[in-house]
Amino acid sequence: MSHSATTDQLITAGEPTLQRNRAIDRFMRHKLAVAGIAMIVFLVLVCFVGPYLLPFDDLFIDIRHRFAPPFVSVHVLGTDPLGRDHLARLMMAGRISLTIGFAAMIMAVCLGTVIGAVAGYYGGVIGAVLMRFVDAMLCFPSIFLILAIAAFIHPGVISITIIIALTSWMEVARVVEAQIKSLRERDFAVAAELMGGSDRYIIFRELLPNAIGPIVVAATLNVANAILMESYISFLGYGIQPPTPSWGNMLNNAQQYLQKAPWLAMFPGLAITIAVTSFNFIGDGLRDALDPRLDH
Amino acid sequence: MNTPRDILTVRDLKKHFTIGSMLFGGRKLVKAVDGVSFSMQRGEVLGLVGESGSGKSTVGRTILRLSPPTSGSINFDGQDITNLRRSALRPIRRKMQMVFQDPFSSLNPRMTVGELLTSPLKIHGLSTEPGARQKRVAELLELVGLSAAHAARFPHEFSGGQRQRIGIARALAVQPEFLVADEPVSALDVSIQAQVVKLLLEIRERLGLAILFIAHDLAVVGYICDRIAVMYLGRIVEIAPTAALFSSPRHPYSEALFSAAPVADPKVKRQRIMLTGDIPSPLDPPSGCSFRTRCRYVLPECAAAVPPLRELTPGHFKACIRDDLTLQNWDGKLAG
Amino acid sequence: MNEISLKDLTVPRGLGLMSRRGFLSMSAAIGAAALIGVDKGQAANAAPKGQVVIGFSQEPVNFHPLMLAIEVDQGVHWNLFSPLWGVDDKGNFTPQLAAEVPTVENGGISADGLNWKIKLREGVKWHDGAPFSADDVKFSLDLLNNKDFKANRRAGHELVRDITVVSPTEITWRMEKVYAPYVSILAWTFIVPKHILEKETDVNSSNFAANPVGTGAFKWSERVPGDHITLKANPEFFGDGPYVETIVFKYIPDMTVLYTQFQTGDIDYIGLQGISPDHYEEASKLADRVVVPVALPFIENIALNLGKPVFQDKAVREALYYAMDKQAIIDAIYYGLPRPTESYLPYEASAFNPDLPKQVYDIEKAKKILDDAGWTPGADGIREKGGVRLAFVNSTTAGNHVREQAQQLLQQSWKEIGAEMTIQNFPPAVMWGDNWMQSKFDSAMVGIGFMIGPDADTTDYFHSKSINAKGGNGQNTCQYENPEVDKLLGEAADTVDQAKRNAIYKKQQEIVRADLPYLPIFQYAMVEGTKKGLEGYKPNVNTQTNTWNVNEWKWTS
Amino acid sequence: MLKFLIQRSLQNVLLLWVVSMIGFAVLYLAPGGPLAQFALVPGMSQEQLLKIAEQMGLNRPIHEQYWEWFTRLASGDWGHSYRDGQPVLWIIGSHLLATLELMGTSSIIAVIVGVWVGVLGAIKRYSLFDYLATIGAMIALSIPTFWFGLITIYVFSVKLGILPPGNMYTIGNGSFWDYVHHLIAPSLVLGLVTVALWSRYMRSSMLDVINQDYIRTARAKGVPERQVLTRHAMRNALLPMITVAGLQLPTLLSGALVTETIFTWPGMGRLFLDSLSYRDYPVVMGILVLSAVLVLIGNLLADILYAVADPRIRMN
Repeated sequence: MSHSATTDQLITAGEPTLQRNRAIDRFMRHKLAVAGIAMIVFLVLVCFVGPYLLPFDDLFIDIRHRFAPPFVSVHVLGTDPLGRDHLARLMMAGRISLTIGFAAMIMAVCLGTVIGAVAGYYGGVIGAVLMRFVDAMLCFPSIFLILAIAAFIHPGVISITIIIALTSWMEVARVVEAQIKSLRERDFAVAAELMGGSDRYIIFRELLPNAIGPIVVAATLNVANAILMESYISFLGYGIQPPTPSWGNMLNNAQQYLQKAPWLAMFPGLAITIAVTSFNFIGDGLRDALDPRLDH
Repeated sequence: MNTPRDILTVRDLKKHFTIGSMLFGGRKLVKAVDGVSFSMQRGEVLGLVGESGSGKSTVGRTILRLSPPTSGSINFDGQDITNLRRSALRPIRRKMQMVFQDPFSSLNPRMTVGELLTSPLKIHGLSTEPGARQKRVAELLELVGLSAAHAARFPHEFSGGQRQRIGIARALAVQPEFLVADEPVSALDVSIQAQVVKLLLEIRERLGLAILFIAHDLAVVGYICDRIAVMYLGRIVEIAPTAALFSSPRHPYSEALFSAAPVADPKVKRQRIMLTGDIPSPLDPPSGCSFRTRCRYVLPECAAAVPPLRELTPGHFKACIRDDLTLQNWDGKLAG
Repeated sequence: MNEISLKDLTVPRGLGLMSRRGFLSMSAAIGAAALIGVDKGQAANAAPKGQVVIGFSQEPVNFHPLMLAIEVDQGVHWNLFSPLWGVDDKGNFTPQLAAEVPTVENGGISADGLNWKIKLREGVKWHDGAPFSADDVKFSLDLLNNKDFKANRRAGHELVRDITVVSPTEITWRMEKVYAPYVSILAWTFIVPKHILEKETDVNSSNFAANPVGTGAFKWSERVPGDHITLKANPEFFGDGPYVETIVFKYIPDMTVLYTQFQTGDIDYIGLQGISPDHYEEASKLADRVVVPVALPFIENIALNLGKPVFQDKAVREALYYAMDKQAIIDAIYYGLPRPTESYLPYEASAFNPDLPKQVYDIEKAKKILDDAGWTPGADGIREKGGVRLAFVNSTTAGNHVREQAQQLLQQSWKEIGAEMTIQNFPPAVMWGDNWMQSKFDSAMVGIGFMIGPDADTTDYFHSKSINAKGGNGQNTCQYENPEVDKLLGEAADTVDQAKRNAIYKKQQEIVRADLPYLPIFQYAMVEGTKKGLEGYKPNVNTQTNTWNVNEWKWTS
Repeated sequence: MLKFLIQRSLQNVLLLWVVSMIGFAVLYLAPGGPLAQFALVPGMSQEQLLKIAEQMGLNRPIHEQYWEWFTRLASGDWGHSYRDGQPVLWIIGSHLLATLELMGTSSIIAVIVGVWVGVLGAIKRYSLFDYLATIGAMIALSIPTFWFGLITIYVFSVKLGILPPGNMYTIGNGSFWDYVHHLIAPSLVLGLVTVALWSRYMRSSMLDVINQDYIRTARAKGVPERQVLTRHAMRNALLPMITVAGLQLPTLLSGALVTETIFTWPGMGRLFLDSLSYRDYPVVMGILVLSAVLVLIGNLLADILYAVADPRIRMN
């Protein structure tokens, strides 16, 4: 039996790089998604490096310089009702909001992935019970559910993150369940089972890596959602507590000074909108990039 | 039947599925496999042929315990594995492997060839010394006609035939004694089919493993198998050594299958036997002999009872009540 | 619990309930009140006309006036129901359902203070037309003493014995023991109709509250939950007025929006928590609006939970007090409206001690006190002593921006002396339920009215028997224990002479000022506003809300 | 069709049951639990609290408590508010109309504008309009509703003074135009997110339809373009939007909560916030469960409408 004949057929080699490049191409062609990434990088840099470059501490109270308007003094974005530098607070708030966004996303994705994978892999009664649970959770308007929990706990960065994660994993679970369900019918999953692989091995090593694309898309949108949710809870007063700033509670505080100091409401709102829009754009771009049908 | 040389004995294997919703329209029973018995010797290649839907793949997968059988028994390598739990099955899995029909879906696209071949080793804790696994991977790749350099590549970088070789290499990685080859070449180009069949034969000779070769292509089966079992609607209707079956089929369904196979040798002139009607729905199989609705030789008695598998000559069994038939064989001649 | 929260939309009921207990008739000595009748001016009133919209930032929801309720509910009760007598803005008791206020002088109260005889007004009718009689009074008092009834308060009422209906217009009872504040308590105990309520099988049934019937100047018209309540003039009202045809209690949960609507003229009177101090200056310049700061008997404090090791050292409490920039809090955050104070009693109280030492803001002094007491700064700058860090949590109602600002200001100055204060605010129910009542807080920012009626008896707050967390019963949530204070409280309770009692309470204020279980900040002042042309509005420090006399309100333009 | 409906209804009943368990779990397992309300009463001692817990049956096993709560719920007894003693269903009912009014108005705006933008975007695919509409929709989906509401109030009420800053109507006026005047700002704010969703879904639905054979056939047969789009394409593209409308309900309800808070709209969302801060458990749980039930009903209605409108399902 001649081996050279078959090795000659490796003409198709290099296809993976091609395929991957095509996804990257598709993503790069999505100008808004690229702009979204640039914006997020910018925001992260500003929020995590910026405070070191400012001469003001976000918590330093200077009651004599309260309500300084923006763009006229050393306080570039003005000061708040206690005379704290608005820009410094905005950046520190960004840290909190972005951190909550990412942390809640990671937790939600992990939870959703595990539940979705278990439901999709085992199917049957377990799968049905888990997915009905997912359906039921989705019936609750998210803010109602989040507030109901948030109102009864100790508000703090960690607890808020957990609450957001606990109420936003369902989409991920649905995506993963559908993926795993179809993947586990594929022969390579059967092969893995035949090799004596444990369920955990099959789910996490064989199947999940093949579902990573849709999970990444869901994760990106989840960050956007988590940032938005944090701002909602904090705005309604059940979220991050002072003096720690978050974009949501800055807006909450700004509400009563709408006439006197409208800039206090302007900047945090803009920051939230920009961050959330960016993540939504990235998610959109990723979705397109991972969908080969859109190649033309 | 159960001699020490037997690696596999299957008795009255049944696999039924239910479909439909629990609440509405009631559940329906599909008898995909309905009483199959056979045994295989070490090193033997047994062909399992039949139209699609006849249950041959289900037989293969049930034997491998990919799903639990409804009833019957499976004895593998002297051990009853019919009702073993998954954990108990794990050590046995090392001895039984499978080659899949579709070389595209049977390899995890996210793993390199090297990872594909080492993961069974890792699972079973084989070749644990450093470097041993790479060596083993190289060995396996060489064995199936690829080079060690291919280990770093991903499955989609290969052609269908090459992928099937990788699939075979993976099956062989744990040094099994029994292989189920589920239509391993039917998805491949004809030119490549021959290469893969040749490879399987070569491996069988070198490693001496038993192969259950599932196919609908009689030519390939005839080429590779020692014995052949013909399945129809979940049952074996005829089982015989290859030569005997090809020269003198005894079941009307075997005759019809032969007549429908494409002819490679232009000298052979076969009368084409058209089977009337579709294969009956397994949801509602005919009473008695399930082939009777499409059989040219049908008698009223055929509807009475399921005909048992009877031994006509040593090693040649069939399930048909009519012994008075003279049927056309592979070469288009009427067999005595 | 006398929590009051300025920009707080959400004082839970049960809090507010007690919250203004206590400051009736600050200036009026019991029994010595001038007795002025408010008999209907015999000149016939013009037909009531016009509408007054009263804006509240809390929603009145309880309309059974004897059940658990908060100030905002009472704001409605005053207009639907009548007590036996009320109390006006000068602290005078004014007969309502009673023909006159009983005193020892007029024979209504026996010389030993134990036997009471009340003469009732004749010809009063309930809103449904049924006549009012002494049976209704007896029914109301009995109901308050019914153990199954969720009464808003029992103090005082539980001492009443042998209620006898002498005639439809006369009722008598005996007091178990002398209890001077009872006249004041009766001044905001509304009488409910027996003929309707006696039919209820469940005394706590809410049927009545859904459609209340009273004897007040206004009749129930409709309630749109979450939005407003409408009352219509009662032409048969026995007293003065009413002069307006409709009053609407409009609920607007956000004080900023409430203020905006006061600006736009949608609201004629803005009361209860009033106008946020942030908006005072602006509001006072509004055309066609009358905006006034109104003194309230609440004291804003930092309450220190003495059950926590860090606060057991008096030096810590003193140092924290020295490091408190009261003036900055009052000027910057409260726009100079409230008055700084050293006492837990309001300036208006007769027992108020004006000679308490004045706190000064002195960071160095504070540091020195801590140094001397052995609190040494640790690696992170926070002081420690004997393994205890000078670190604690401060809590108040979440979402109260003004307080949150004050908290942050305190946080900063206390950090300067090496004390670490962490802010952890809670939704009202959690804050005042679990945290406060069971003494689970470290320190709290809280506004408290300490008095009971015009009486400076503060047993409930300072007696060692009043610690819930230690199995007691009361509101000594700071877990303050001082045998001398216990003794003084007991002494004062046994003293009849008001001057002597006041002397005892002045002494108590000195001790409490020295012990500092509470760090007093200021006495509250609230900004309220009316549309120009609305006359008759009179802030009344002796009632729970300033909608106590809407029957006298009228439009002049 | 009937079979389909029965099947969906039964599934919904099952879901409802799971929903009730989640609702129960969220609130009964919250720290403090339903007892917290009583801890507020001054002078309440620990023993008294324990006694109340016993009276309320809070010391029984959780599943027993759940079952009692659930059977009462199923029989329509949703308990009484801790705050004003009125039946929970009555309280919610009296706030529900305001919420539905707001949601209804904003939905109508969303459907009209969203469908128009979506169809135009699909027809003029990759045009400047399409591009701007896409970006606009993405931004609209990202703006926090409360912030948008605040800006609306600042611009239209504070600065321009042309719209009221809140409330459903002016007390004592209450004319139709007064209602409309008050409705403008909140329904626009609430509509923003739904407009964006509708335009996005409508665009992709329209694109799917346009690319289908029968549309090409119609064009090839010389049917005027306008007629092709309105008669054939739009009608078919609107069909899947029925489901979209059902799926948007939770978003809409969440948005309503925030909008009601900003504009002091006396609806269910604001009632929810009020009840939360008072720890009025029966009302909070009632709203939580009811909102999920509304979503379920919405989805079921969407299913039924879809089945009625889609001949393929109707035939079965």
